[in-house]
Amino acid sequence: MSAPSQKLRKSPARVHRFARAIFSTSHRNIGFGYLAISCIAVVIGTILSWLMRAHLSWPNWSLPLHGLILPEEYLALVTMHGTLMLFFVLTVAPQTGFGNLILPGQIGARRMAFPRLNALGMWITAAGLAVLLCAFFVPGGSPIAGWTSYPPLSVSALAGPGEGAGQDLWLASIALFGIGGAVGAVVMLTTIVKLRCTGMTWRRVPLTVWGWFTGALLAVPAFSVLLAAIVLLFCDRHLGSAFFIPRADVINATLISRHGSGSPLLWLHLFWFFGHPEVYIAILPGMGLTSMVIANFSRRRVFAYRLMIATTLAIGLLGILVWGHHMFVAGLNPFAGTAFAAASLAIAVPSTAKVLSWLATCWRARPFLTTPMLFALGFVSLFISGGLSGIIVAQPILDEYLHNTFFIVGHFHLIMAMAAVFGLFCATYYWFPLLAGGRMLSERLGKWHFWLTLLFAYTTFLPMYFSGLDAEPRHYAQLTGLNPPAQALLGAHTVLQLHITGGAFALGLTQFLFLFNLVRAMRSPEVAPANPWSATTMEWAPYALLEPCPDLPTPVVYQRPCHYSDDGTTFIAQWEPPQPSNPERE
Amino acid sequence: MQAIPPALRFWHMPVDGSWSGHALDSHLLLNLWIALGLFTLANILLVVGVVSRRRAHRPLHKLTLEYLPLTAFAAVFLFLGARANSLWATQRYTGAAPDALQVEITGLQFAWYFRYPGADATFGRTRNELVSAAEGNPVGLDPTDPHGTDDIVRSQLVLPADREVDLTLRAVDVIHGFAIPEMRLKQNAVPGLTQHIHFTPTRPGDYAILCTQVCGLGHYRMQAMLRVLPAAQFDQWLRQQEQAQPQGNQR
Amino acid sequence: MKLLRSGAPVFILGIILLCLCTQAFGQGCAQCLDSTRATPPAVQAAYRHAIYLLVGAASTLFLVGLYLLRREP
Amino acid sequence: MPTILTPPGIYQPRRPGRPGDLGEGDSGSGRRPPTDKRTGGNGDGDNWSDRPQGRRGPRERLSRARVGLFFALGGDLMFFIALVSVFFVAKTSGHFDAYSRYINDWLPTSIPSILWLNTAVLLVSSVCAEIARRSMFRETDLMDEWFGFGRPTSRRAAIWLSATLALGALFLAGQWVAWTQLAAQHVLFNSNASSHFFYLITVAHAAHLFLGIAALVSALTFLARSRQLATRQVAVDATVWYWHAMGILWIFLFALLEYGQ
Repeated sequence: MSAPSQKLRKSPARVHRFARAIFSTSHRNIGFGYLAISCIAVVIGTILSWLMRAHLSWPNWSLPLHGLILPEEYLALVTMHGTLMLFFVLTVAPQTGFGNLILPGQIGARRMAFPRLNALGMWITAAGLAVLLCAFFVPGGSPIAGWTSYPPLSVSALAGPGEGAGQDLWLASIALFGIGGAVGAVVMLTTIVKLRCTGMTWRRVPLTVWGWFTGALLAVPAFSVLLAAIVLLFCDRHLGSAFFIPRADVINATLISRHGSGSPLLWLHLFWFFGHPEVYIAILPGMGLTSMVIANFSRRRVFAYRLMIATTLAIGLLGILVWGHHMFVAGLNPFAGTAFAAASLAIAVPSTAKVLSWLATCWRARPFLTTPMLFALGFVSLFISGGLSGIIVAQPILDEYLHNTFFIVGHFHLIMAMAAVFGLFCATYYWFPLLAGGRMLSERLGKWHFWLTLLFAYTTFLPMYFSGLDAEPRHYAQLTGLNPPAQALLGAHTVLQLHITGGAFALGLTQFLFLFNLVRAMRSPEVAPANPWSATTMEWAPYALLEPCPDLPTPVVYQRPCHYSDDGTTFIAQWEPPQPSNPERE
Repeated sequence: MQAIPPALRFWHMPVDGSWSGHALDSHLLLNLWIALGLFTLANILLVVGVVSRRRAHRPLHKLTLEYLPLTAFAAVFLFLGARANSLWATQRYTGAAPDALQVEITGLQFAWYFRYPGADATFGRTRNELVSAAEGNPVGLDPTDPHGTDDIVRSQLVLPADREVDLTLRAVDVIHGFAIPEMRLKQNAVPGLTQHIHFTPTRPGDYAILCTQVCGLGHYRMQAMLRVLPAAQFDQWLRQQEQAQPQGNQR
Repeated sequence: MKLLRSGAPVFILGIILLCLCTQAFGQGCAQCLDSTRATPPAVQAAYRHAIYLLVGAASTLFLVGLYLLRREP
Repeated sequence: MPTILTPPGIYQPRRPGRPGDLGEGDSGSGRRPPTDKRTGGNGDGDNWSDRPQGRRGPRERLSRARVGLFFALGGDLMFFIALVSVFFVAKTSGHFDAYSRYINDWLPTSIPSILWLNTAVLLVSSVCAEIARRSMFRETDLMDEWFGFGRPTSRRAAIWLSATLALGALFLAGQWVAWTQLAAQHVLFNSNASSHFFYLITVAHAAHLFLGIAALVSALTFLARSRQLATRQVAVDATVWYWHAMGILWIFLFALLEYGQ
């Protein structure tokens, strides 16, 4: 992914180009660096998920060069898949990756604030990924405690293989990730607050920027609390404290007696205080981009624009208050469960407002069904199908039945993983001309890519709802060798699981189409016209993303975004001064 | 398998064998139907709005298209939330009835153990320091406590039908998830905490007890069996167990 | 603030729910009321204060960041 | 907003990527963006008050650094708030013993009295830092510098910053003494539930002060080497605000340890 960056550099000196790209503090290179991190993570994470699916469907299948996949290895696969995907793909790519690449152009800034700090954040994140990948190779293998690492399982090496060095590396990696993420968020907040160009009042700020802003506002406190929790867990592991383990805990026939009597629930609180804002950090940029792209190709202003800003902020603010809905059956006080359920259901209201606005924006607009538009619409569809199940699991009594079943897996894979990934694809197809020096991705390949991805996304994750309604738990290495009643209950799931496995493989293989499309576009010489989507936002201004030099005009914003004529034929970009014919309606 | 109501079968849900399960099922089914309806409606609107050939020129009306539907949806969510919370309150806000059958459940890697108070209807003292499955004392009974001598520790949960049960959940090592899907029951057993949950099985039969919180490499095979017997058979079973109990639990 | 007014219902709802959280009686080993009683009120209060502390600080940071953005031209 | 004067006589364009360039100019391209250096420092013959400031210039750099510092400190605050909330819970929580009595085995750690002294030292260092910060913005000295009479601002600020640095180092030494005193009483990290928190909080804060001392050193180097007044002003200002924040934070943490246990 960082190939385009070097192709693009207009630097006079071609020598040491690579070294300069590595150590440069340009937001473009940093953004491409973040994208490279998440590309590595997504490839490995997908392969891990394939192994999981294969083992779940054919427990006796032996991996070449490795042999049978043992139950603990299955849990290690689950843990690493979740950690890679959630931390290093869904958080890094939309927020800091595309944030660095597009955000400055969109607010008419020429760069991010604090370029060195920005680069530092990227390299810390990269180090976090490297440390995490090392966990595969240490004795005992990678951790098995899941991406949430609940203690006491994650506290003692006695609790299972991978809970020794592997868990330590996991902690170190996530600590690095948290520091890097917080640094990136601080840079992004400062950029949005201070570097907006003249005339970029906050009602002219595109919704994408609102998404990034809210995500960064969530990232700063969330990652800090995560860091504190990791420090405490490290003390429990190595310094003999007892923040998260109770008095007289017997793990593996060994008594662990410490001073003080902690509680695992403390970790749950601290972790989910980070963990829930985390999922909004992953999805908010996608929401903003979807709004802008749908409006752009419907040639209409985003329906209820100010309400969309308000809902973005409301989702962010409420996102801080709802972490308890991950703990309904974890030993939470039932009254607290009620309160957290109320707050969680409240988030459904701004989310519904967003869906209504998306539907209304493209309603009978005869939109141009380009690939980015298709992916934006796919985002809406997946967001709906995932969000409706979110309303169900937000009710404690129903969560009691559905908690930790495949229903939850389907829920967050649809609303977070798939929706966010569709947002990423939308961003790639939409902004590719800006990223790759005016080249365009092939529309025909893109449409094939979209329809196949949508089909297989639903093929893979929709059946998980039914499998979960039939009470199949997560984290089960295999559905064979259970005791008779469990076998009677879960044995019938093998067919459904086979179906899901097939979908997962097809979903992964479809992405080669996307890869081919990228390579083909990078090799093609033809260059698209400036502003090929006739967009109205600042990043498409003819001088927006060029390397700054003194003879370029300083960007000035005169318009709200999405300024189209009623029939959608003409438009006024944000950087065009208002004509007397159509005075600006603020 | 017993006869499953068609609605449950449509949604692939297992049979419900508990007294409180019916209310939960009906609420869950209501939710699912609403979700399915909205999902279909929204996707139809999406497709129709996108493929319709004529472009609507009249300005969209914000009140009718945004605020009214939003209020309606908020009302729906409020209704569902209130309904769910009333169920939640009946199950969780109050403890079990005083005459409920007392059973203590202990989870450890990777098995469940079920303890009945025995003839004196009192649980003996337990101490984690004494836990040792190898020495046949998996729940850590304290031999010095006379109450403990007649406690019955089994690896299978046997319950009478139509009588409320007060389960006391403990975990010895790590967090385990105690779940009986067919009883619509789930609660994590957290080391260091003692938690209560109560329910009333109604339908005799054998049911699966699963662990639903990842607890180590044996997580997937950490199951036990719940056998619900008619009241008379259960009393008989309990009597047998008490007679089979060697006097003095120190083995 | 126009923006606040347009998003008023959402924000008001959020505030109401914030107040609703005062229901969050402690934490402890509370599953049913009987075991809530087994938890000393001090522990419940401690958990409650911890929750308030985290929520309050984070929301304040969020709102101040928003104010900073609003303050700039 | 404090006075900032950037006399064109002193301002010289810098090579990109030069240390002390707080993000102004280097966009990784090796060329400087079109920055408007007219900051109302007169001399460049424009009446700046009736033209928009835009997003450029030293004044913006200062407030940008402050905004960034604010968000960073906000995250830091959340880190400590998480620790403190765990402290509150751990203080009260206990366990049921064999006779189902509730045992709360929290023994307050006796705080070494030297911490009072350290607190005083930290407060004095904060005062010194504030004097240094103000001296960077005193108008008469800025005028002197603008007229080319040496660099009085930097000289005075350097003295006070060095004093801050010394006192900060003294504080850290005092903390070290406190730890050794506790260790002499066999109060180590894992000897009690409360000692966990004493060491955790003091060490975490000490780590932040190490960062602050590094910042002070870099600010001093800026004072010595940076030719641009605004760079020096921004460096000193940000460092001092960070130092103040750590001082206030310490007062809260110390009060918590002294009276909160």
